[in-house]
Amino acid sequence: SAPSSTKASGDKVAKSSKDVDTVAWDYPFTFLPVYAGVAKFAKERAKEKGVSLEQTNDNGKPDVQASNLDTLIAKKVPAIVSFPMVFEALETQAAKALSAGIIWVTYGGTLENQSASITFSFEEGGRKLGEDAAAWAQENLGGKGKVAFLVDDTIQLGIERTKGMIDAFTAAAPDMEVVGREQAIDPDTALTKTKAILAKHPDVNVVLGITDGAAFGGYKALVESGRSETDAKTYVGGQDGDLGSLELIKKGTFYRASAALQLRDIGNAVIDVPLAVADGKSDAEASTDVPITLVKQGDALLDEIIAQYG
Amino acid sequence: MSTTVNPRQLARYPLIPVIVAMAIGFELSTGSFMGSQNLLGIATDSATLAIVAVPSALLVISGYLDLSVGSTYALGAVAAGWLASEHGGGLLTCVLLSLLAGLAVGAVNGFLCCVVGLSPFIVTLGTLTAVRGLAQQFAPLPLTSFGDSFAWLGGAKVAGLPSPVVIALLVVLVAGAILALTPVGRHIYAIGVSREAAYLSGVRVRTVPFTLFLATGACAALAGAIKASVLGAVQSGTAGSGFELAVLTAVLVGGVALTGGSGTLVGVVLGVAFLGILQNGLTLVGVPTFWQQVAQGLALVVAAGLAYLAPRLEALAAVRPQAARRTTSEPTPATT
Amino acid sequence: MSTTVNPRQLARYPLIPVIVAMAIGFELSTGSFMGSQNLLGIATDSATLAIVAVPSALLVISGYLDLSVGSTYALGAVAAGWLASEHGGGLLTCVLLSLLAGLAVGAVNGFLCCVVGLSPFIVTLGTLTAVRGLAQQFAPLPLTSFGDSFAWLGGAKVAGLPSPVVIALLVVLVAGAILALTPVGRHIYAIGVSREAAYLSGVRVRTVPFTLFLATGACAALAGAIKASVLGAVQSGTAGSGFELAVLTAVLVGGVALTGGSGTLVGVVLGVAFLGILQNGLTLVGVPTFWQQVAQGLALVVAAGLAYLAPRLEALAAVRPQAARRTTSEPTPATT
Amino acid sequence: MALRVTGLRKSFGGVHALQGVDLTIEAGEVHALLGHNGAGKSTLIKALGGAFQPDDGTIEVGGRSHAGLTPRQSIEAGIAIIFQHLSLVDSLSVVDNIFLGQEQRRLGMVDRRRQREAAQRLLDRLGATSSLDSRVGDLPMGQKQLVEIAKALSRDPVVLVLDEPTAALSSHEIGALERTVRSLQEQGLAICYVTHLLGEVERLADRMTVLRDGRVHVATSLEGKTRRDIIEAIAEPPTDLPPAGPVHDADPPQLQVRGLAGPGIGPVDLEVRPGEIVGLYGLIGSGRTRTLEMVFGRRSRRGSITVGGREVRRATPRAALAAGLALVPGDRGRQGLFASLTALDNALLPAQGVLSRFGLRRRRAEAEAFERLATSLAVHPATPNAPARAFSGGNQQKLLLGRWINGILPTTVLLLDEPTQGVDVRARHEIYKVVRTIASERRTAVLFASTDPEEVVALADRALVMQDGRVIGELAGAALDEDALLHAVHQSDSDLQEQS
Ligand SMILES: Nc1ncnc2c1ncn2[C@@H]1O[C@H](COP(=O)(O)OP(=O)(O)OP(=O)(O)O)[C@@H](O)[C@H]1O
Ligand SMILES: Nc1ncnc2c1ncn2[C@@H]1O[C@H](COP(=O)(O)OP(=O)(O)OP(=O)(O)O)[C@@H](O)[C@H]1O
Ligand SMILES: [Mg+2]
Ligand SMILES: [Mg+2]
Repeated sequence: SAPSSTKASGDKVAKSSKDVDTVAWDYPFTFLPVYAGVAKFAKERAKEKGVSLEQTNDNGKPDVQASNLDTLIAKKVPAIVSFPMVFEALETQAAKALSAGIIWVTYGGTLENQSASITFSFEEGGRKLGEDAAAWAQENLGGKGKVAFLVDDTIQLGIERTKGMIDAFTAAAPDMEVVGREQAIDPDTALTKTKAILAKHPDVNVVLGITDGAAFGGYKALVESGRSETDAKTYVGGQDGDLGSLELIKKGTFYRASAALQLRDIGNAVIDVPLAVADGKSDAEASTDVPITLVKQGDALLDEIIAQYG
Repeated sequence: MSTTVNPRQLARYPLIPVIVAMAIGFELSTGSFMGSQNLLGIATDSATLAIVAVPSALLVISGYLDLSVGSTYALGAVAAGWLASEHGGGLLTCVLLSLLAGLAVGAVNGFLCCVVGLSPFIVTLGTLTAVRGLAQQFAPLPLTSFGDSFAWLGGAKVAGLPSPVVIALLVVLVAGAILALTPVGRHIYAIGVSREAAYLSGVRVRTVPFTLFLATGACAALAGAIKASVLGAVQSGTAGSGFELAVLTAVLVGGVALTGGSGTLVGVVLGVAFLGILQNGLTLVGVPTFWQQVAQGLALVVAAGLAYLAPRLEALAAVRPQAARRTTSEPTPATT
Repeated sequence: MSTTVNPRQLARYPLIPVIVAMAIGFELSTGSFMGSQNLLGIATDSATLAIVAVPSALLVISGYLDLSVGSTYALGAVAAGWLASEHGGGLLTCVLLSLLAGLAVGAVNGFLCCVVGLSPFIVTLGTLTAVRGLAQQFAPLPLTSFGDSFAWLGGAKVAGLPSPVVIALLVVLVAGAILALTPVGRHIYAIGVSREAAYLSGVRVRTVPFTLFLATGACAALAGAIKASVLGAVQSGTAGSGFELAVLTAVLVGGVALTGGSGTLVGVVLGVAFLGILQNGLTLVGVPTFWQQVAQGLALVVAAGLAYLAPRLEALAAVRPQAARRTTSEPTPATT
Repeated sequence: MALRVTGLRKSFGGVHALQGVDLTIEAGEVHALLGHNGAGKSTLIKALGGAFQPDDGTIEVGGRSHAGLTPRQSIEAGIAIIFQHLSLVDSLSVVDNIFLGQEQRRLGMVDRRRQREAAQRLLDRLGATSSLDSRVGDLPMGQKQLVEIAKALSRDPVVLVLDEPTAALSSHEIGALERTVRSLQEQGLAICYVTHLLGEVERLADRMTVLRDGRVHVATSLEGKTRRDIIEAIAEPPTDLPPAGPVHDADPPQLQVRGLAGPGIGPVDLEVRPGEIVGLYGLIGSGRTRTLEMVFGRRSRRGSITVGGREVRRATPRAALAAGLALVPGDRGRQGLFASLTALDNALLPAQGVLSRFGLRRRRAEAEAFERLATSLAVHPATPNAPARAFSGGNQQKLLLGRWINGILPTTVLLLDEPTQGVDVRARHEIYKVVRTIASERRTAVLFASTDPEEVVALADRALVMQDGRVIGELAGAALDEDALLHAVHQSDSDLQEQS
């Protein structure tokens, strides 16, 4: 649905991208490294476009996110880009924003009430990783071996990634024995959990992480247990495209893949999509879908993403 | 207690000048803080915090502590949300189920802490962890589509005020009345000051805090249900996460001592307002994320400093009227 | 303190039978718990917790509390990681910078809590929030590629033991010696029981806890640096998040009273082991995530129950040897 | 001159506790510091010990003049203090407490052996029987007090200050303490002794300084002074006690205790008739507190308790209160007072429920009740809203008495544990009057425990002598005098020694 500027206090409503001096970007998981990555590019883009970028501090709490959005709406920022922790929970805020004449861009999915969206499928990222790992297992292990998943069951994005990853893997490599499914999004926790799994199953072949942070911890646990960094019978893969993980992939270790978000494309979209809406583009025209790509050793994209961090 | 604001009162509630200063600062720097929409927004967002902070404060005054409220909130939200979304539950049944869930957690906490006598800190840290696990186990996926009846809980307006605010006001009034007007109110303080002396005076030193655990559990679950209704969705993994710290912060910043036996409801309400205004103002001003965290941390330290200064300021404020009376040997009536 | 395990000792450390029971249970159900690799793994993972829990325990015994350790850990990790990755810092400079960062946080906490006299709970909750913000602001992106010199900190083996374990042992031994053998050890207990009485006896009631804040800050930062070295990476947003609760849980489950003045280092080490074994065992057995949470919560409640039973069991255990001595008027030797 | 205090001033908020006090104590002198409750004695002593800085004035000790002292300076200057509220650390052992802050060191470590030897010598000298390793918190009050004194002596002081050291001691231990004080005096220490027990003043002191409302009222040698003179210096002379009311032997006992037993106690049988005041006399540790607590249901018990002919079955304070029993506990600080709550709350906490209507408190009625109570007990100050901690010891005790004898609660049996501990001459007299009055006018049965034979004689109609948890003798009428009481306990003491 397009912005309905019917009864809004007209002065603040953006008629073109020139009226948008500020974009408020609301990303609830500020503790994740992805946040800082996207923020870096969004800031650069904002500078280019001459708008200021504002960020919220939701700290992973849905109530705080709703409050902060209420505040932004009351403040009448011209444009909000929000990543809902629970999508349905923000329909009210989105509708309120639209009726106040504020551009509302949904990040990471779509809502009924929105001006446009920036989408990238979480499930797809998980699926790509799961499929690749399964294919590798079929090829290198003859489909027989042990796999451990480092998952996240607490937030919607994590649940979707987890589902994509596990479903794809188990469907394509049904004979692999699942020896662990543990909650871990950061390297610290992942290290501890993987070590425990290794104590019982020292011969785990595949460790898939919900984030690159988690996969990184799993990788460390394997190395610590004496696995050679280039072991041919081992596969570790993660999601997000963190620098440390990408460097391991590039080095040719058994950290073999990451379902990488294109942080620069997303960062740019955070600024470009609301500006496009301000310039009168419709939801369909303005919205962007940023593909998630699985990067592996030798991919050109690998070097490109590493270079982006530079 | 007089109704006019005198220096003594200000000294007793050092958050008042701070809140006023914050309000002026935010208004000057943004021009939109004082808007009625924004103020009402703050009130609505803070309502759930107030609903839980008030019974929690009574619990702390009586010398106990409930850390499990963050998960009880989630459980209450899940219970109500599940009934509303999967079984088309109406307002009343949803709230009732939610309250039952909260009472159950409260009863467990209360039994272990008041009857058996275990450490409230460890026990409620344990239930905080366990109840979150239960809530997630029960509803691993987000619950949505609640239907209009349940939406009324968080969305209705009563006399122009959003229903969460009205419920929060009710909770504050009831608790305030208990504390100020009933013998039980004095018992709560007495138990907090000296459980032994209260016991020897015939105070029900188990029943009273047990009941406060029940009330805290029920209010936490109710707050969760209200927020679920407002948001129209519940996610068991994140709902109310970290809420226990926000509650405890509001209570302590509001001048309730962790050691029990002292504190006022006015202070707690000011503590809730302080946190709500801070959160709102920092977002309004557009402070960058990580600096917001730094500012919130510093604000806590400042609040601790004020709580420290308050009695000293109060003593100073008390000196002047006393000076005139110096010749009489009667000590100044102290203010508890 | 005798070295043989008598019923009295068991009663004093009720975690011992629990840990033994857990070990047997996990071994029977998985067959791989008792492997030396797994046990060493638990020790290594628990080492950072022990390094922080030990000074934190002294702080709690002296009647104070430091919640900021989770963020100080992150700051220490970031400081060391930044120097190692961006400036090729070697082991010594990295550790030094990390310790400096920790000492700085400790000094702020110590100054506000011990010298000014603000509430440790609110102040360190404030620094917990603020320091996390600073760490994230300083290093928003993950830090990696640390170089071999720094990797030595977490990866070296000394006499067959991983370096984190060795460092943890050192911390335990030093703290144990201070507590048991030096005047300051007595002072720490005395301040915790009655700050007033200690002050009037000429004990340095500011300097001692101030120093403990410094030690806690330094150890938290060191733990962060060690973990950064072990992992070869630092994420400022997640490093050590929730660590403060783990530390406090280990300390309290280990039998240190939150009110100060009582507790032993042996208990704290057992508390750390209890948490480490629980975490490891639940993963080994493959308990589903949410039930793991439930189990961890219940374990805390059980630990609280044991802490409650301990003195009662001890009294029972004491009856027998006492009975023989009943005729003498000498009271039972006390156990501090 | 060992210690000279000049022009010392101290106020707390609006309370002027010391208003220019001078005090001089010579070496080799025992100087009694006297005064009514709240006169400022403890405040003066705390200033000497460094508990706080005085507002004005100087403290001269060992030839040096200070505007204020920290505890460390005070200890270094040779001032050793036994505070009124003990400064011991409950969870530490006896040795650790004695050397707290002044540990004997060897290579930076505690020299345990040297400490133990020194501590044992000190305890022996004081006649203390506690073991060096006992937790101080587990010791009876009297032993604690002796540990506190040992701690003071371990510092080789020039000036020794004792703030009501005997309030919790029995005649036995008081004797030992007095001997110690005298030998210290002979060694040339300057001793400042605070007490409300005038017998001690007569026996020990050379000079006295009497404070009134924070000012020096009298400072004089005690030579040729009578007890009357001392009392008059402290307060206006007390009026006579009202006569004891008649006790009718025909009345059925109001409190009847049969076969009461518990750990270390009993079996105890006793009864108290309406209007009768019965004293439990015994040495520290003889089981009086435990007996009272068992009657009140604070401790589990065997045996039967009957009040007004009805048995109190459940052993809980609530059941006891409902039956008409009330206990004023001996440990005022821990078991009685709500230090930070108001005087009104302290005095009326259990009565508020009775006064309330429809579950709501009636403040007017409460205020009136407090006023009546403050008048009848002469509570000073009579301000209902002041926190209890701002009251002096004697007035705190009156608030606790008032909690049960306010005419609102149906108290028919009053249990008092050390009712005048730390209370000044005059207030003590007032408390006796109050107790006598309620016994004779309301026919309340009173059972009180005391360590002071003077008090038992002054207050009791009948005295029961306790030892080792049993009643070993009874004295009444003309046979009830101090000598008889002392004789009763020491008699059996020597009996025991002969047996063993
Ligand atoms: N910390 C304090 N705050 C407020 N008032 C105090 C404080 N300490 C003492 N006072 C007041 O100072 C006065 C003197 O008290 P102090 O304790 O010195 O009396 P005292 O002579 O020792 O009496 P007692 O014989 O009952 O021990 C009293 O009015 C008391 O209420
Ligand atoms: N023989 C005993 N058996 C068990 N407990 C004892 C014994 N003697 C002393 N106690 C303990 O000592 C504590 C108090 O001793 P204290 O001497 O202060 O009081 P009391 O024995 O009741 O005597 P009194 O009030 O006559 O001085 C009590 O808590 C009691 O548990
Ligand atoms: Mg005194
Ligand atoms: Mg006694």
